[in-house]
Amino acid sequence: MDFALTDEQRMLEETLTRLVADRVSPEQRRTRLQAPSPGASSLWQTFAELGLLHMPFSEEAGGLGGDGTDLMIILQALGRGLVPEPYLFGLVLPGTLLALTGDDAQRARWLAPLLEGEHQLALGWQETAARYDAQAMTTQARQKEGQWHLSGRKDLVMNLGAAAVTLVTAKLESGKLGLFLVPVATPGVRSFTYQTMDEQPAGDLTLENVTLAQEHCLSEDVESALDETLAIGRAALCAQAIGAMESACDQTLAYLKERKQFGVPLATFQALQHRMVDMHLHLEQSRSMAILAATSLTLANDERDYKVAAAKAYCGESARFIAEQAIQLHGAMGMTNECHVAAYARHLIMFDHYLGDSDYHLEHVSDRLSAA
Amino acid sequence: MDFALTDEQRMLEETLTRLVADRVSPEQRRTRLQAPSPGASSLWQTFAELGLLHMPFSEEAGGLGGDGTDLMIILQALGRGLVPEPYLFGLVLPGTLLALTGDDAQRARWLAPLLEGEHQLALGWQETAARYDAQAMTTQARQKEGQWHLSGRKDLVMNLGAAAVTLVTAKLESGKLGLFLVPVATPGVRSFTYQTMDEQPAGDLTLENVTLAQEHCLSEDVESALDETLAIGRAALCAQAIGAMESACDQTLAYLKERKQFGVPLATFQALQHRMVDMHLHLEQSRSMAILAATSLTLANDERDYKVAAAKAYCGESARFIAEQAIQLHGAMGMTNECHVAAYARHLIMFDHYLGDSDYHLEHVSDRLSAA
Amino acid sequence: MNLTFSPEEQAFRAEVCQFLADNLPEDIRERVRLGRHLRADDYLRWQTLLSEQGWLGANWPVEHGGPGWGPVQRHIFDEECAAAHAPTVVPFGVNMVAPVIMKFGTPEQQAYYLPRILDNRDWWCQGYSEPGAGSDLASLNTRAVRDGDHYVVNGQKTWTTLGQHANMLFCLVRTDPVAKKQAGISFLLIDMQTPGITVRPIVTLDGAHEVNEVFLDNVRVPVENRVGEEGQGWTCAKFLLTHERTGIAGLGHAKQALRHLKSLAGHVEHRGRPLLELPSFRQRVVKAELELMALEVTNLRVIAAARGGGAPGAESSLLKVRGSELRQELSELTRRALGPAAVAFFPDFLYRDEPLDAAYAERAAASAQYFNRRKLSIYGGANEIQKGIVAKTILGM
Amino acid sequence: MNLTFSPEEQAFRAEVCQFLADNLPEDIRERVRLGRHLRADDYLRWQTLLSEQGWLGANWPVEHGGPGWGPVQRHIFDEECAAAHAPTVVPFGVNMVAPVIMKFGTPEQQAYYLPRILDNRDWWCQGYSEPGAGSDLASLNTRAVRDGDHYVVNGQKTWTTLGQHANMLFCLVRTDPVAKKQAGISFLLIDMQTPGITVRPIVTLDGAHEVNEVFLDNVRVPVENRVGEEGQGWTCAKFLLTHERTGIAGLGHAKQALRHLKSLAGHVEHRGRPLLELPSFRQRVVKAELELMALEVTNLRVIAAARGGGAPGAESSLLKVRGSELRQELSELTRRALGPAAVAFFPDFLYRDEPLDAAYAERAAASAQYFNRRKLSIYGGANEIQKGIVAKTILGM
Repeated sequence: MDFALTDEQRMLEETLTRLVADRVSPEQRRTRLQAPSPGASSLWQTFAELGLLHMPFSEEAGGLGGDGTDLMIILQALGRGLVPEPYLFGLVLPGTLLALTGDDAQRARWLAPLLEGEHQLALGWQETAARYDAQAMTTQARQKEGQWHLSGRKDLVMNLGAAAVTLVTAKLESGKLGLFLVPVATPGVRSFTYQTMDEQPAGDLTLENVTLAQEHCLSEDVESALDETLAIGRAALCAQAIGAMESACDQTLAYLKERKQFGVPLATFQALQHRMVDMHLHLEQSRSMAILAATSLTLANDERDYKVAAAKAYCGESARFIAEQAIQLHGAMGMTNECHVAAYARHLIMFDHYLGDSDYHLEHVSDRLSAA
Repeated sequence: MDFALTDEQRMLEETLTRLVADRVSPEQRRTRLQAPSPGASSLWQTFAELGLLHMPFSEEAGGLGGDGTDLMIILQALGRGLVPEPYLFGLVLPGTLLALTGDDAQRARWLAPLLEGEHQLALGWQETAARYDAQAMTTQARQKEGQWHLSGRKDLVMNLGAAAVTLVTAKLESGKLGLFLVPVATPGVRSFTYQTMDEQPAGDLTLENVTLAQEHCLSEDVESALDETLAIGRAALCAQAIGAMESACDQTLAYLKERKQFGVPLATFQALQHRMVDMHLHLEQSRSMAILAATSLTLANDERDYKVAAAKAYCGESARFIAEQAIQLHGAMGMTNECHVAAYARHLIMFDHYLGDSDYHLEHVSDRLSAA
Repeated sequence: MNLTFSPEEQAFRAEVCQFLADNLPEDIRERVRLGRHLRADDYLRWQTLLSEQGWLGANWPVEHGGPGWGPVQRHIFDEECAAAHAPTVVPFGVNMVAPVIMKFGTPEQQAYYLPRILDNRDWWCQGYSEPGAGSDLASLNTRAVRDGDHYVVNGQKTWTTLGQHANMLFCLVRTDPVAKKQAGISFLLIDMQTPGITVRPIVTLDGAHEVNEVFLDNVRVPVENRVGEEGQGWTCAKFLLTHERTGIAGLGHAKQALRHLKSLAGHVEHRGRPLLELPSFRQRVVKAELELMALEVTNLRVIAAARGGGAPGAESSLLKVRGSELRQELSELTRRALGPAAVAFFPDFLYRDEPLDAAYAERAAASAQYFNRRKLSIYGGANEIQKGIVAKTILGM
Repeated sequence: MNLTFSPEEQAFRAEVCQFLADNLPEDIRERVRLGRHLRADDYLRWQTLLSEQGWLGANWPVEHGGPGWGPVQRHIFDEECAAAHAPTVVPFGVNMVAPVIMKFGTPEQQAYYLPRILDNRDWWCQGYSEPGAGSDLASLNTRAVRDGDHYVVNGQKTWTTLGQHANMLFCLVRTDPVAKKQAGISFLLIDMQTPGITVRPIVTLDGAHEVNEVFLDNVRVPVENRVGEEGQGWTCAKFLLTHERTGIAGLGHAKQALRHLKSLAGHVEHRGRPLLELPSFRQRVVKAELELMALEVTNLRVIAAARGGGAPGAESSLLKVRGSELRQELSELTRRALGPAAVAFFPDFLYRDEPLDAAYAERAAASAQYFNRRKLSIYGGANEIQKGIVAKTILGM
């Protein structure tokens, strides 16, 4: 049993914390969101220079072989600053799945430039009608004369607009789930992009008899690799949410100490003190669950998925509690966009909708509840 | 729409409130519980003299024809004083079922003396294995040569020890539920009596091939009458719980105002103020539900049962909240038997176990949730 | 006791339904249904129809042009309007400043302003809150200095809802800087065209522009625009805040939201079955159903007391707290019901006039509304303040 | 990071399990399992077995006869004891007064008292709380007046757990009536046989006699029975209250309670199916499971910090609050799982030696334990006090 960080991990945390403080102040973040530049940002280039883009991938795949703890450290720091870079959705998720399924040529073509910061990717694993179920896809892929033909749609594809290529799941005739590389400009592909409620780029992808060459197929049975990828993504999301919860708590506490009502600081009102303590308790318990998720990624699949589901469900509910209380305790100020905590609240609420909400994950836990 | 009491109802309320204040002080209550006298108490005699024992029965059955509101007024007053008389379990429930199912002779023999205060009854409708389901009975009744033969057991029969006769449900060969009058001294009947956690008399009844004459059968299909009886009982229990919640809130508020910590009354602590307000909100919302239940007894069965189930579920949860907070806000004092609020807490917690708990009733509502 | 509506009340409900079916413009109904912001003209069209029907001043006495309804009828009216997706009447004129003018205004003020409210000539907004004085109104800083037959007003108001459309502002100002906190306050009616008034939008966390800051820089207001005596503003303010709060639970809106939620969760699918059958989700819907049942009876109890002439006092705090919690919970469940689709955000459709495909339009508002509903436990006296009121006035703590 | 136990720690766990299997008397295990009160002799038998094994002073250093365990081992030991239905060691001697004597006592006091604690010759109880001074220890009123080489003690202590069995009392007394609140307090060790001591039972709302009032009427206590200097009692008291609180979450008990609950709800039937499949019930069990998972990791985090030498500070308040809430919820669910059977109450079986049929015995304790567990959020500093500590010391409010 060991909760300590290694020296390298402590350095990673310090580096990132300083970077976020320097480069992603609330004003810098706002500016970046209001005028999104095409292509990778200078911050993304810095990520590449620092090796952060290599960190979450195995050495065999050309990465640095970071583990769940490394990933947790990175995402937590990004969450603290609500950094508007698609580290999780544009790098970790599609990259991991690509590393797990791609052959040498596919990796060389798509993964290597990803790690160098030369392009970004996206992962289309969701369809609105399937809610959070990654298996119940209606998009179909059929093989004919050495080519693949895809029809259907993928919804809520995060980072779609910035992706050089999107990894898309589709049902095969075998009944299994296949995985395909769909470049933006392929005929028959239409994309409709928008922002999410928490200011992230996303979009829906329509595929009308899209023809792809053989080498665009990554896998004809991606279930297990997708499960692993989503488990990593969920653990990473929890860590990111912990960072955001920390900031929301910090900002709320600072507000209560500074703001006066009836002549005294709000922080002196006992009911508000206890509420603030409840937020803190939610944060600390959620942090424990995020640690549990991060350290479970190397366990057997069933145990990994059980603990990750438990963590995602738990953090989803805590995130909501903290977001709602952060708004409430900021009073009317918390309702305004000018107040930085509003952005955190939006992310903490939307967090629950990414990669399965707490109902979805509670059902997973409930179905597997052990007798002892 | 009318929430006003009639003049008669206001008088009833005043009379009862005065009676409870005069005759059931905490000390009087304790004395009575520590030395239970055999036979009816003098308070029960007073109930008889005031016509309270006639109130909940139709005029056709020899009663005064009181409605749900009358019943609510009575039970609320009894709940406020935690009056240790089996008004609900020894009178209303078995009496109502007897009035609904009995013929003239059966009524004359068992109902009339009940209304005069000459004896009390009990209703055995539960079996532990069936939880709160009144239909899933394993006790069997078979007719042979003009006599009935009963075998099985009834659990948690309230007021068993004081009842001249117990109404017992049993499955017939037809698959329907029958209802029988089982006098105490019948051969084959054994009873094991005890007190409940909230100081009410109860017991379990074992029936080993109990032979009963034809006139001991009240009904060969009691389902509908039993449903009606239980609906009345549940509405009445809610009203009683409202009375107990009122007292628990009053006592807690008085304690907070009187007791000092760190040199000031507890009532000045904002966190405790807000908790006390939450208790008050639970009480008022539950009062609304108890009113809803009381005024629903004359509606069509489905609507009646839906609203009564909703009220019982709602009040069950509020009762628990109020009981737990009453103990907590009394601090260590609330943990002691000497503190009167402890008895209210015990009743408010056990209330949920009588006539179906909130899970059971929530399931009823959930199964019938309307689309609109 | 008896919880059913009388035949007269049921007939009234039928009449309201018929009116709504016949008169509510379809485009407005659709905007409300989809949760899109209404344009100023949408409000005006609807309020003109209500005005022509004689129903705009729902809580006005007959002598001022009201329909003479009691609280039960107003309750029914509110409920049916919400069910029909009718816009909420902008309350600042008809429900807020009007009662103050009726109670404290001069005959001249009454004769001038009340008809203009009733036929929608004036659009009122409120100047109560100030930065730094949230739920603590008595500490307000906007000053009005007497200069001949004018007051010269300087200061800043905030959270002024729909102020961008208004031509009139009612405003609490400090006329006596040395008097004790609540004593030196007066109640002014201010023409928004007066030089020195600037309205600046506040964008809320749902991306909407619904509220504003109002800056007053040497704004000259005729003394005759003061309601009540100088220094009597606090009396007017308190009257306004406690007047007619039986609708505060937002019951009609809650009922409509629950209906919508059940319908939505009844056809959204989870693993091939309606989401409403997923136990963890259904359980919360059932709890909301029960809470609504309880709140409705509580609301009727308060209304019945009001019908008997009693003014609802601190009980309205109870309705406010539980009503806002319930509506927030319903907005949360509605957002959750949409699953991943809830994360997409289309502000140009919701707040401006851009079109959107129907499949997106139907679900566009849920998340924004979830965030918008956070205000319910903050404005009009935060729930913490409401609990303080109950503790003090009902429980004597 | 790594959340698995090391091979050494796993071997230690196996050793503890083996010891429990070999040594815990079956009749005691059965009393604990059924939730019956233990007799004084039951405690003594078990603690003697632990003492012989060298495990009674689990948190004592080796030089005083402890096993030299770290916090992880103590955590494993507690968890396995709870799982095996072993009695909880009466903490007042071994875990409370002993550390105070080790830290502040004279060599003579250490030489005399510590061995007597470790071989169960003395049964200690505590005199901390007084009527009127619940969570506010500094306002205590019991006075000790110096008379030669004795103190003469007068006053009243309350909530003295198992005081009916004790022969020794450690006691906070006021030795200087004029000093500021916390300054005039001293820490005395009192022989319960001394004339003037009366123990009166307090019956709690579960019908149990677990706590007592202790009256002190001119009780003469030798000055050498004072621990630390005169006036240093508050330092001793604070040390005692903050010492060794990593077990405060009651995790072993919570785990055992959840196991029991799942087993119970897995075979109690509701409409022909296990109750555990009733969605509303299952949902709460799942939530408890999650809360326990989180609490266990939090507890391990605090233990890991303690292993590094850091004393758990206000974090233990967090464990106390969430741990007590969880255990209370589990006691609530266990009671509910029994359905109607939960209302029957058999105090003579639970608290005295009367027999009861097995079918009744298995479920006899659930409701009483539900009420008993209410104390978890009250004693040792009520949860409201704990939250105040977190607000002050962690959040700086």
